[in-house]
Amino acid sequence: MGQLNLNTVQKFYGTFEVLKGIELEVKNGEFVVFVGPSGCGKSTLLRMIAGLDETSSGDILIDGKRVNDLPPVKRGIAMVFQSYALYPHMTVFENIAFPLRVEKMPEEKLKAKVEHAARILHLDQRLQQKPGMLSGGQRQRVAIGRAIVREPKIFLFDEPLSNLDAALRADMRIELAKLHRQLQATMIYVTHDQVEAMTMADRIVVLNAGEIAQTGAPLELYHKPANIFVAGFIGNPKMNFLAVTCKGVVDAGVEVDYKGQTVVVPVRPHAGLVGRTLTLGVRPEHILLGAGDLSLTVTPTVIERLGAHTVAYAAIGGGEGENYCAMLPGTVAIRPEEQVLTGIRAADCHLFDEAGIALERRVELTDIDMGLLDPAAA
Amino acid sequence: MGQLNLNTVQKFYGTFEVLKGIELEVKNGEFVVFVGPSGCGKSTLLRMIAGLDETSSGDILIDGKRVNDLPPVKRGIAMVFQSYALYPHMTVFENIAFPLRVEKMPEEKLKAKVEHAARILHLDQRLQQKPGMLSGGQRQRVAIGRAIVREPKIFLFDEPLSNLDAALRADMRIELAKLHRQLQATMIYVTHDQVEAMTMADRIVVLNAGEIAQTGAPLELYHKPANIFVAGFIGNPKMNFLAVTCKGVVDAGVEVDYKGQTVVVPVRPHAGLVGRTLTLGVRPEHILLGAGDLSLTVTPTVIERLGAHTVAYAAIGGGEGENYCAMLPGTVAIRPEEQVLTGIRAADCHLFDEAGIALERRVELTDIDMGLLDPAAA
Amino acid sequence: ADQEISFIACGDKMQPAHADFIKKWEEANPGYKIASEVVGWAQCQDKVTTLAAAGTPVALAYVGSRTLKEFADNELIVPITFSDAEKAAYYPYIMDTVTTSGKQWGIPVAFSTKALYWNKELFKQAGLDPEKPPTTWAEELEYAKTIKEKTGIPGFGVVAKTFDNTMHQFLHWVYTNDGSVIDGDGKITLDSKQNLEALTALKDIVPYAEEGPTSYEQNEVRAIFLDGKLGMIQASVGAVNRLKETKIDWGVAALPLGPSAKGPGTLLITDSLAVFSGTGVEEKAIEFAKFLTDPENQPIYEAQEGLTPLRPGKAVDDMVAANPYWKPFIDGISNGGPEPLFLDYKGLQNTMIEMVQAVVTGKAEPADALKKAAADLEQFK
Amino acid sequence: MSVQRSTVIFAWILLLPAVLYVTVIVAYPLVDTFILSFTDASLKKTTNWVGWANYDKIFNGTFAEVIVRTFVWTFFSVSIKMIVGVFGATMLNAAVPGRALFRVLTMPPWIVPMAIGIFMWGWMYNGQFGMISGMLQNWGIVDGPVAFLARGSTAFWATIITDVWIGVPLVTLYMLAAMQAIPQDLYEAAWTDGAGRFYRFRRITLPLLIPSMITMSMLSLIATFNSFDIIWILTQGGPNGETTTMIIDTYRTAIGSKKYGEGAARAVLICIFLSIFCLAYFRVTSRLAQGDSR
Amino acid sequence: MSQPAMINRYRWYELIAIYAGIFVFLAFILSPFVEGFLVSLKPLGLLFSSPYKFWPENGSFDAYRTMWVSVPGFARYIFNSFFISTIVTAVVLVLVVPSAYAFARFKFRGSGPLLAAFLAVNMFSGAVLLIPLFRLMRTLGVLNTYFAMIVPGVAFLIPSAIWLLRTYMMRIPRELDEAAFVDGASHFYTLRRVILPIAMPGITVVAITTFIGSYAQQFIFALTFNSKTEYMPLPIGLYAYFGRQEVIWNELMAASFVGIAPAVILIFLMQRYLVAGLTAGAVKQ
Ligand SMILES: Nc1ncnc2c1ncn2[C@@H]1O[C@H](COP(=O)(O)OP(=O)(O)OP(=O)(O)O)[C@@H](O)[C@H]1O
Ligand SMILES: Nc1ncnc2c1ncn2[C@@H]1O[C@H](COP(=O)(O)OP(=O)(O)OP(=O)(O)O)[C@@H](O)[C@H]1O
Ligand SMILES: [Mg+2]
Ligand SMILES: [Mg+2]
Repeated sequence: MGQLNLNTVQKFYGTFEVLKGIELEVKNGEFVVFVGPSGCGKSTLLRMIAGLDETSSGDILIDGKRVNDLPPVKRGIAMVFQSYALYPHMTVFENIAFPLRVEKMPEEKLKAKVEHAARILHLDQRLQQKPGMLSGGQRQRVAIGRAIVREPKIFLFDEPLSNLDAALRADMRIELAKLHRQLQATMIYVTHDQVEAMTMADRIVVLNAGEIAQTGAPLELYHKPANIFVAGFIGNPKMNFLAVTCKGVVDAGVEVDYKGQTVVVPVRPHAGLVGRTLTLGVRPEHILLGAGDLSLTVTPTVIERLGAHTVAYAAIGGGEGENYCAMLPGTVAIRPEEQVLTGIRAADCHLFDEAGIALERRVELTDIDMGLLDPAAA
Repeated sequence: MGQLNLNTVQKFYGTFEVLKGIELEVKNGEFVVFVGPSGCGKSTLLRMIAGLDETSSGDILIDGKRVNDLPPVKRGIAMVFQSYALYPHMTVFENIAFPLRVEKMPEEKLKAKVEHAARILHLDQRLQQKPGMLSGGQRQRVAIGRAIVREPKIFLFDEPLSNLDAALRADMRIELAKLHRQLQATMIYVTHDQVEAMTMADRIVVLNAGEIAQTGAPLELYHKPANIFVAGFIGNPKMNFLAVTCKGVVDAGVEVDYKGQTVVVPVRPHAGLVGRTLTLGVRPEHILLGAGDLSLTVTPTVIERLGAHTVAYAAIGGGEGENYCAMLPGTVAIRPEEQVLTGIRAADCHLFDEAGIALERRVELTDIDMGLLDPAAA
Repeated sequence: ADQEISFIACGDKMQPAHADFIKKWEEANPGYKIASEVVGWAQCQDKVTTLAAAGTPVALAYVGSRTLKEFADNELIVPITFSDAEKAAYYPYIMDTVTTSGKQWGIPVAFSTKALYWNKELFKQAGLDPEKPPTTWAEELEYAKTIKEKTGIPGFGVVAKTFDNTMHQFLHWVYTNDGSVIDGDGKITLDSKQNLEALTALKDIVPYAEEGPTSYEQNEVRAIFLDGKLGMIQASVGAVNRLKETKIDWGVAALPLGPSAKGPGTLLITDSLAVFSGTGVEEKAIEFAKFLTDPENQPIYEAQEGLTPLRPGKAVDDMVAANPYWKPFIDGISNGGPEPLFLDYKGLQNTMIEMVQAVVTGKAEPADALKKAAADLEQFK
Repeated sequence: MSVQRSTVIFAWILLLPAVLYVTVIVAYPLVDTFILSFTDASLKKTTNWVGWANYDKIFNGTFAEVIVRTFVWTFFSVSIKMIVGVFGATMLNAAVPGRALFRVLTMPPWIVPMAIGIFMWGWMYNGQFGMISGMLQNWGIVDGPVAFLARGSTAFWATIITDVWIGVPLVTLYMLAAMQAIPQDLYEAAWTDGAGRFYRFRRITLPLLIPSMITMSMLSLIATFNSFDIIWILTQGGPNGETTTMIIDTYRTAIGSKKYGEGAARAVLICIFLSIFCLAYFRVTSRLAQGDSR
Repeated sequence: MSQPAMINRYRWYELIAIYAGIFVFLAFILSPFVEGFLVSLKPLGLLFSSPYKFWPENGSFDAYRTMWVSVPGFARYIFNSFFISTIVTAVVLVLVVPSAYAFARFKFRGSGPLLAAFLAVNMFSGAVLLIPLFRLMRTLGVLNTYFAMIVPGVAFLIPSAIWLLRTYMMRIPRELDEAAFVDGASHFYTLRRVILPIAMPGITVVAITTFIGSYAQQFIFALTFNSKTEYMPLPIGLYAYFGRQEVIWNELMAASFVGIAPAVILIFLMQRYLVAGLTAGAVKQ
């Protein structure tokens, strides 16, 4: 069992409110990822759940029991630190065995457990080495091994992959996902890497300045961001934003005007939108070459060719620097400083009001397998 | 002017040969990126060019002059360190001004120069702060500023972005590319991040264990890797490799057999290939859903949904772990543990002989703007 | 410029008397200047030696007479001639303390003798006659035992710390039993019947001495006595002034005598002014030193410092008349013995201390300790 | 090549002042001492070459006993210093109110002139008037006065304790610094795994302090081996020579008895012993460094 | 509001244990000072009295007044100690900073043995070298001047200062030197403009330890190489309370407390830098 509830959890450092009344429920066996910009309070929240930092107000419940005043070990959690926090003077075996030694587990049982964990993590060959002799990925696995052997109800990870290089990170991502399937334990994972968040989470919690900006399944956040912050934060390269004016509300959605072009965005309208300035968002990967429902002629300043994609950056009216980005598949024949026509499909657009709140999209469901959007139905 | 030649440059540490006779010519104004796995000698080579490490044998020529015995400043190079190496006790202004102070430049001229550099790098507002108060990206720019003011012939960068998070890295990438255009200086850039290499380089030098594996424009490396090492190293996720048998040589290319399916790969054949075991390579992004020239039914074990793409990993015959990876566009309705049919187009395939040397591909030129392949023609 | 005569005095500051004399002498001897330096007791000797060893001796220095032989043997100091009249003016044996191989090597400047102090109050408490101090070792031992047993307070102060006066205190026993350490011909006479008796007596009295004698030197033992926690001690006249500040009812008498004694005895310790060679002002230094210690000036200094007088005379008689407690200190002189002169006096000192400590702590029997020490002494002559 | 050479030259330029200084002021007297050890130098104006005689004499005398005693004394002093220092550092490292003040209060033994500190201990050890004996009597633990410096057995330990006292502030300070260099997350990880305070100390703090402890104990060993003032002021090597260490014996020979030649030979021996120690130390640490390369 | 991290939250019995531990430790450190202080309060006549009483009867601060009279030059001695230590510290820093940098940064033949040789200096105690040193001082013509105490003092404080500072400097990233080198800065310019400012915390610690080392411990050199009262440092001043026959214990102790007060105040003011500097450059881990 590893069910977690946070009830209006607050955290103050002095008078500075780092966390502003977090409400969250994590189901048993769920893989929840906390994302958010640097300094938004991810680590603080994780450390509070772990019991390393104190909770200023609000309750933390694990399996329905209030644990605010319990030390970490009594909460049934295990934590994997960003720095791994391996004991440099102990062998891999002793590092993994540490929690069991603390419990004074009989030698034989301990050995079996450690070896079992090592096998899962492909560390069997390394048990007698010291952490200093391991590669980053191996160290990471030792840190996980130390968490596994305790068989905790909840695993906490604080940016565990941030020290690794890209290739290793991709490998570790896959291994962690498999581990989760294998152990069926609740996992809470902090990262600022979106790829990690998108690929591993059952549910993503987006934090912004100490508040939850949105909670939802990865693709829900991708396709239906609740506000402009989440829309900009999820997705790489970042979503493009254009200032548009609301012309009117029609059956199919909201009709907006961008520099004389009119387009109907299929979103659920509010009352009293007409005439107001809205923000239209579109992801770089949804920009097409050639005309679309909305067409923009831009002069790319920087073109990045990644082989599989070509990413073009351009500056369009207002704002400094490149604020328009298109990610086109394969190798495309565009050149810097040469005008090119790009198009946007109305169905790919997001619309946000002045407060940054999204108007709910009527997503073309043919595009998404709804079963995937709702993990419970899977 | 900033033209660089390396003539059979070797480096020994003790008896260990770190660099094995490197031959390279860098043209004036070129942006050359060194990539390669960790420990292959990238930093060593860069430090030898800079004059920080001694050259064991061979000549380093800058603008035709042998500089082996000159100190860095006399070589007309500037270097940006991975750790930035900012002086923590000096303000941003003083950090940037440091090389000029060394030259004893008159205060007024110095001030003008530093301010000019700061403006280019958008650091005008930060000149009086200390490095400790800056964000990673700003620090990076200060380090570049320090290099710019000297107006060197050649810039050397050693993994300058590796300490930054993904978003900042993308921004800095663009800024560096613009800077290169602006200054028209020769730049040599070490990284192990492929996206950086692909997007910024005029030419990429792939190093492997102290030797140059291939030199070429980014897309040339992507489309026509000279050997299996480069093929696997360039591109993310990594290229898939399948063991095939050569059936025969036909006009259109080489006919190979993979588990009973026959496909003709459009490559220039060698003599005496028939009957030998070759390696067929195909990039994940070229794998299609449904049948192709070569069809594989696989059971994905891990599926990563990134919103813009769906990446599926599967294990196919031989080898441990997932050795087959497909990157499919958008959100695709596939599920783990459910069989799916994937196809490969013959034109997307690469073929390598037993020694790992590529058979030259007859690339479908309609796919690639050849002008882009050859920067000189652009 | 003036010729400088460097002068190292020991103590914390220049004695007012000496400061006066220096001024007077400088006035009488224009062209000469006394450059005096005062060095603390603990380091005085070492500093003088270091300077001499390094080849920059001082002209004149205040040293313990026991070091003279060593200095003389190494030709670091010059001999000093005394006229017979000058010699005769001193108490007997005083010249002996500065004489080796027939020459005098220093000018005596300070003199001390020892006597027995006893605590009348403790004697009373122990049922002893408070006005009757012991006169023999046997009595001394018996009284000490009685005091210890009756009052629980140690009866006698034994000095046995690793410190120079441990040897001095043992020599009290030696010289009150007609013993000696070395004879005039340089023969070691330590291993004798008299000295065995002395060492045995010391050993016998230890059980009635303060706890842990090996951790107390002379002044510390005196402090215990001043605190009323000791029945008897052997000490110099300096204790008198301190006793006057306490409420203790005390008496002082000549040191008790051993079985082989031929008469009263005490240890004679002198300090001398030594003149170092190689300074170019040796003559003047001698002149100055004699001036400091001449019969006119010396008593003024002695009075200020509370020292035993070097020379008999009317002044001394007057002093004894005025302060009867002086009597045992003066009387002892006639049968006293000098600190033995050895080439390596530190070696002598260490050997003697080791011997005393071995006996006091019960590590060795007196006879064995004596034999071993006598053998060891041979190398230090 | 030339770049390389210029750095080497620069390095030597930087070193030159200190090297010259130490050479002139210390190395010269050292060499002098070494030469002296083969002569019969004394107060005499002339000295003669005596070859190995001085060394012969040392080993034929009671010196072997002194050597053993010196080792034992040094061993206990250094060990206790390290134990007390680590203990003190641990206490001062605890996040409790007042620790800044407590840290300052650790320093005085280091600041006070050594001789004065020793005199204060002399008072403490005094049987009749001292604090320890006095308190023990007041509390009725002992009957009569106890003179700690009167017997070899107690004096030996008393001098060690005083040496420990003088050395502890610096050890504590270094150990405190070393402790603070241990990353906090190691403790948090262990705590999360349920390790209690003592367990954390035993399994994490102590092992990670070992390299610092080795360095510190070597520096402390050199100082302790040469510790002179303490024994000299408290016991002068007595009683019965039971606190005589090599340096005391050397001083007694060279400065006391003015046998400069024999004294120099003893000083050279001390240096040789210490060098062997330090060599062994470098071996051990380099092996340790290889062991867990970080 | 800011509370210690949870891990440092102590239960009541842990707090008691910690404070008890600190008490025991400080009791050991400070009890001689308590004894010394009590001695300084007692009138000389009552110093030696038993049975032992912890609180002095008739205790008074008289000794703190009379000590100035008994040794009139005492203030001067304190000043001298301060003066000598300041110069010694300055000279040590001037010599040690470049050497520590050289040892920390440059690998050249002989650097290891040379470093060891510096350590070896501490293997000979000053006392043994006294006579050769005396001859040397005389040759240099510095006897009976402040230099007589400064010159040897510096020499014996150099080794540990080098060791300490070297370990500190090894923690400064090498890239900083290299960056300056690439920019054309000479080695010396780099040292002055880059390394020195960054190493300041470490230098502060070395300065403090050197100062203390010199302030309190320069006895033997002062005694042997200097005869001029006006140049004598504090320890000699303290020895002056050893009277001709008697030690004026209460004044000696009072003077000791007065004498070390300046250094204690210094430590108190600097303690933050001391621990911080040591932490950053702790003895090689
Ligand atoms: N001990 C502290 N005292 C005061 N403020 C603190 C403390 N620890 C953290 N903070 C502040 O709390 C905020 C949240 O910090 P936290 O470490 O949780 O951020 P984060 O989301 O983990 O960021 P990152 O992605 O950079 O790790 C930050 O603004 C930080 O400055
Ligand atoms: N001072 C040295 N002594 C001995 N070997 C060295 C030294 N410096 C580097 N090497 C070795 O030289 C090889 C190349 O090192 P280099 O730092 O150039 O690699 P790199 O390509 O920059 O790797 P990375 O991507 O990890 O920075 C490595 O195998 C390394 O172990
Ligand atoms: Mg964080
Ligand atoms: Mg590198």
